[in-house]
Amino acid sequence: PLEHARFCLGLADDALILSQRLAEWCSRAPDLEDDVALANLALDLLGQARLLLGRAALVDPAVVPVLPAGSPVPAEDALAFFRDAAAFRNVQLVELPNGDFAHVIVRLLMFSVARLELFQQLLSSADPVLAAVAARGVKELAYQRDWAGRWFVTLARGTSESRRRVLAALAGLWVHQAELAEAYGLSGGAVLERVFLAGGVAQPDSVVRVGGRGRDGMHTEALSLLLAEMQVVARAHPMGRW
Amino acid sequence: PLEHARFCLGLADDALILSQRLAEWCSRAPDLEDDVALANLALDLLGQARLLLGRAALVDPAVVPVLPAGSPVPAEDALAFFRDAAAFRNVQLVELPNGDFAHVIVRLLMFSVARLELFQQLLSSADPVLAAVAARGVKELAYQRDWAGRWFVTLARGTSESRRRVLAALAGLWVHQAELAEAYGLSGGAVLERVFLAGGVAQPDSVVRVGGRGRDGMHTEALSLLLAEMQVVARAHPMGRW
Amino acid sequence: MTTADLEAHFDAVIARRDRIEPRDWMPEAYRRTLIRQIAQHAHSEIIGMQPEGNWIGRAPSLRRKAILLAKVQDEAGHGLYLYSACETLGISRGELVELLLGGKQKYSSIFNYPTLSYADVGTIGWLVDGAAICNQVPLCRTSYGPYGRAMIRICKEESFHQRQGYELLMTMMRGTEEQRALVQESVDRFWWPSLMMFGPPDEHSPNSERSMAWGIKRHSNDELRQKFVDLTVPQAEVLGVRLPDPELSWNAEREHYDFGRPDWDELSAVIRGDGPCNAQRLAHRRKAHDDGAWVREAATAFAERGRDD
Amino acid sequence: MTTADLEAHFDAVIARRDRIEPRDWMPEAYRRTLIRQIAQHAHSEIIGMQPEGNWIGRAPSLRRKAILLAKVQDEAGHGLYLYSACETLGISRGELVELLLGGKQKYSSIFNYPTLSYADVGTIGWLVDGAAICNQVPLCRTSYGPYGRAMIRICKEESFHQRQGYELLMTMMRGTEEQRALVQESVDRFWWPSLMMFGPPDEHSPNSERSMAWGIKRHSNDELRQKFVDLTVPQAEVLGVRLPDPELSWNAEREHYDFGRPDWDELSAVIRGDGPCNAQRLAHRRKAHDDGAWVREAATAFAERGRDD
Repeated sequence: PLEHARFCLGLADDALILSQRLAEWCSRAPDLEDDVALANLALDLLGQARLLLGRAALVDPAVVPVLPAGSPVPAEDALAFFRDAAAFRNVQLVELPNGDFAHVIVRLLMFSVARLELFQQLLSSADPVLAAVAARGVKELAYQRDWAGRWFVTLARGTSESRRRVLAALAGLWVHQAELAEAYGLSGGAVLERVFLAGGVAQPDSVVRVGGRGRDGMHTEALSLLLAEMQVVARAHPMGRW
Repeated sequence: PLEHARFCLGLADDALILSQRLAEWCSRAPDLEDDVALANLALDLLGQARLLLGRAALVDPAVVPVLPAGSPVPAEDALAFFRDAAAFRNVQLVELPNGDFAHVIVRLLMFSVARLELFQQLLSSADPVLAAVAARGVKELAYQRDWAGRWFVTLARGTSESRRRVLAALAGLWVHQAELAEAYGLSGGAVLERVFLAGGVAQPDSVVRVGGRGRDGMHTEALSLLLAEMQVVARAHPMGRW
Repeated sequence: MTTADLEAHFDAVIARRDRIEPRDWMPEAYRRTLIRQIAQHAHSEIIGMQPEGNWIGRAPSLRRKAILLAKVQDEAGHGLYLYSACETLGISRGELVELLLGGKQKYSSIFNYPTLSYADVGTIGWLVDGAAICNQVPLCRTSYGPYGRAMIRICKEESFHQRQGYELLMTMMRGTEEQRALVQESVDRFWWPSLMMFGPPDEHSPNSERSMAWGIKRHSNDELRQKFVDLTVPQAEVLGVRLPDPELSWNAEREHYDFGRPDWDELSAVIRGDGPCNAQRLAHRRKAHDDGAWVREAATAFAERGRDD
Repeated sequence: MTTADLEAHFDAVIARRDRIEPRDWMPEAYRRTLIRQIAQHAHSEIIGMQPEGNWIGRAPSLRRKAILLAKVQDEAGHGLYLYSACETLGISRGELVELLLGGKQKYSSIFNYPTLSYADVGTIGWLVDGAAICNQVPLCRTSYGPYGRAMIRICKEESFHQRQGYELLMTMMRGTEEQRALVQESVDRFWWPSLMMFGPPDEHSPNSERSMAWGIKRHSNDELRQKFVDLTVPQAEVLGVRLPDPELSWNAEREHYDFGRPDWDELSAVIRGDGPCNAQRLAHRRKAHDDGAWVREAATAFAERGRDD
């Protein structure tokens, strides 16, 4: 159960933290349609996070931070708002600060491809809850992948400026691909290869980077700052009802 | 004493919050010399804030937030780290998010001119502690004003780009001049007029703005976000020793 | 048909409270008034994303985060319908956005007030969406078809948002002492600005009469304001908050609540641009627009290339 | 004088451990080695502002905020002296900055590790500044005058920083259980990277020998590393933290501590650019530089105009 709770927690934290980053885009997208789409993706991931946090808490209640006696805070919120950075298990990719629109597209593409592949396997998970989460998730992630993939190609083939930016985003984010692929057991990059081909972009060389893994609680400097904002109201009211 | 504690608290919070904004510049200034200078100004204001917070706490201990029994957190830190935004008494000018270098220069110029004038009066305050704070502060503020004033003229007369930026910063910040002048009892703008003249810049029209005053606890959306970062570690360890 | 015939037909449609449709002839002043009103409404949805969006990152529970995010997303959606409705009058979204960014068209002044605590999310739902609904329900029967139909959909969603806001405040009132204080403080800030959402008093609302004659508006500002107060006071009692108006009291004769006079100078100042957040809201919108320019250009270039291939 | 005479004079100055001054003749390779070393040192001070600067905004007491801000300011000051010292060798600060931003010159690899809690501020003071001091104290007697004199001032301030860092950790260890855990976790992360600050083992340090012959360096990497370990282990005991090296033990025969082998592959990776924060640190520096370009241009234009007037 400990192992399984950790597994759920890693998947939950990835969704939660990326959802937080996507929500930062709110009212800042290039066009209204993109604003709607990004909020949609953030909502999908938030939904996945809530189900998976709940599952982790049920499988192994010891993962849930202890709150003052009588606190009405539910397990999913105790996990989201009362853990410190080192207790988060998300991959580093999802916590990196937002960059430009090319950055969010490349990150979403990498993430959704890896997560979709794993969720497809989880459809036949022995844990029925996880299988149900996966059943819903595969649709969401396929949409996410398609949306990001279309934008990737559009930017890669749009103007010289958009191509420059998408290549820069890819160069910056690709160093996190190895950690992502390991966390998700990504078997191959066939989907990515196809998107890169459609965009006329060469797949970057893989890099072995020093810096630990988010699944072990090792994070970048960005996560604690993200949490400072995300958790501030909840922590100010440990006995609060919302 | 209540009145006097509030007076000290307002002056303390102005220094504390502007110091926090100045410290955000650290490692981001246009040149190393400016990095050193900005850190210096931040340190001066932080020093003023500490003395004034201490004074407010002594004059009226009721202003200090109550911490758990046995907490070793000193009064100055209880005031800095355990008050919510609405309990801060700083003018709105100091809490606004950082902009470009022209923004920091214009803000510092407006602030130091007003504060220096008040501190000169406080030299003869009936409160000997306040008089001592003022005695030290006038030197610091004169330096701050001169530094900001020189940069203001340099930017106003530098390139068309720097002039454009300094005018934009002035236009954006000047709406906060009325609140500042009221809080500091600024009698006239002689110093500012001279700096504007030297820069070949027309003093903007004064604006009466809706939006309450920081001295009454009314703030902009920026303050609570600033505090989320500033207070996060202290609040996570209410029994901590540092 | 002569212009006089067209006008007679238009007037007849208005008189029998039927809808004018995009392809129908309409007086130029009607078209201009509608553009101004629908655009202002659309802009309000878009600018209105900011004050609430400010708290998505800090929502204190995941359930509330999802609710708030979905709500702000709905506002973007409302902006989309309304810009579409406005485009049927022969103006493009791009032009409308330029008018907003250039300060040539307004948005609802309420969004020039800051959000200072999470309680504001609830208060905006309860009071601001509440006032918006009072304004908008009659617009579902407005004389211009596309606008009326957009309003039907929007009002349905707004009612949902209003209930969610009220429910947040209810939950907070059942929470800790600090939470109750947050709710009261928030209501104290938003009450008067909400009353001002109905616009200046009727005697100072020069465009109202014509809009009513054209069936664009169905009720006067003061009628709607009264209706809002009458609806809201009992809700405040159930909630357990005090509305910050000492003159507020039931008038058994009128069968309405009497209430104090909003600070109309404040409203004028905010409309003029001197509200607490006018500059911030427009700067935020302009930055998003400017930051996105290269993306829109890329999308256009890509689409054109696709057509060539 | 012939080149041979000049060289003989230079060698004699070095041999009697005297200083070479900017106007003295020096071999080109000596000059190049010095530029590389001083520049790397200056860059390290500047990049080193980032990991600690990351926590100024979140310092948990005002006293600690002042200490940390003053320390990071000192680092900027050290950068200034060192760039000045380097400029005496005939290269400008602007050129050096370009070499840093272009990845042509390095900075200390330790700053490519992230700071993840406030305890890291203490640990950097204790271990990182401690290691730097071991490296730098001998440099006060380095053969190049301006560098040696800069190092004297820097070492004094670094010792002060080191004591402040240790004192922070001491205070945290006397605090709560959570605080002690933060200290331990931080030491676990920084111990091995600190050992690597002395560079690769002597057998893989190709430039060391020549630098020692020239009196630029006075001790080998491994000697300095051993000295650091010998100094630090007793301090760790006083502090009450465990150093994360099972092989660490006193060797009575050698009268030194034995210790494990750092992961030299990790050091190579970090030097190559694949450390946790290399890209972030350089991008931060580059952004500050680019964002400041218009200011530097304005200052230049203003100064030139002043000269014309």
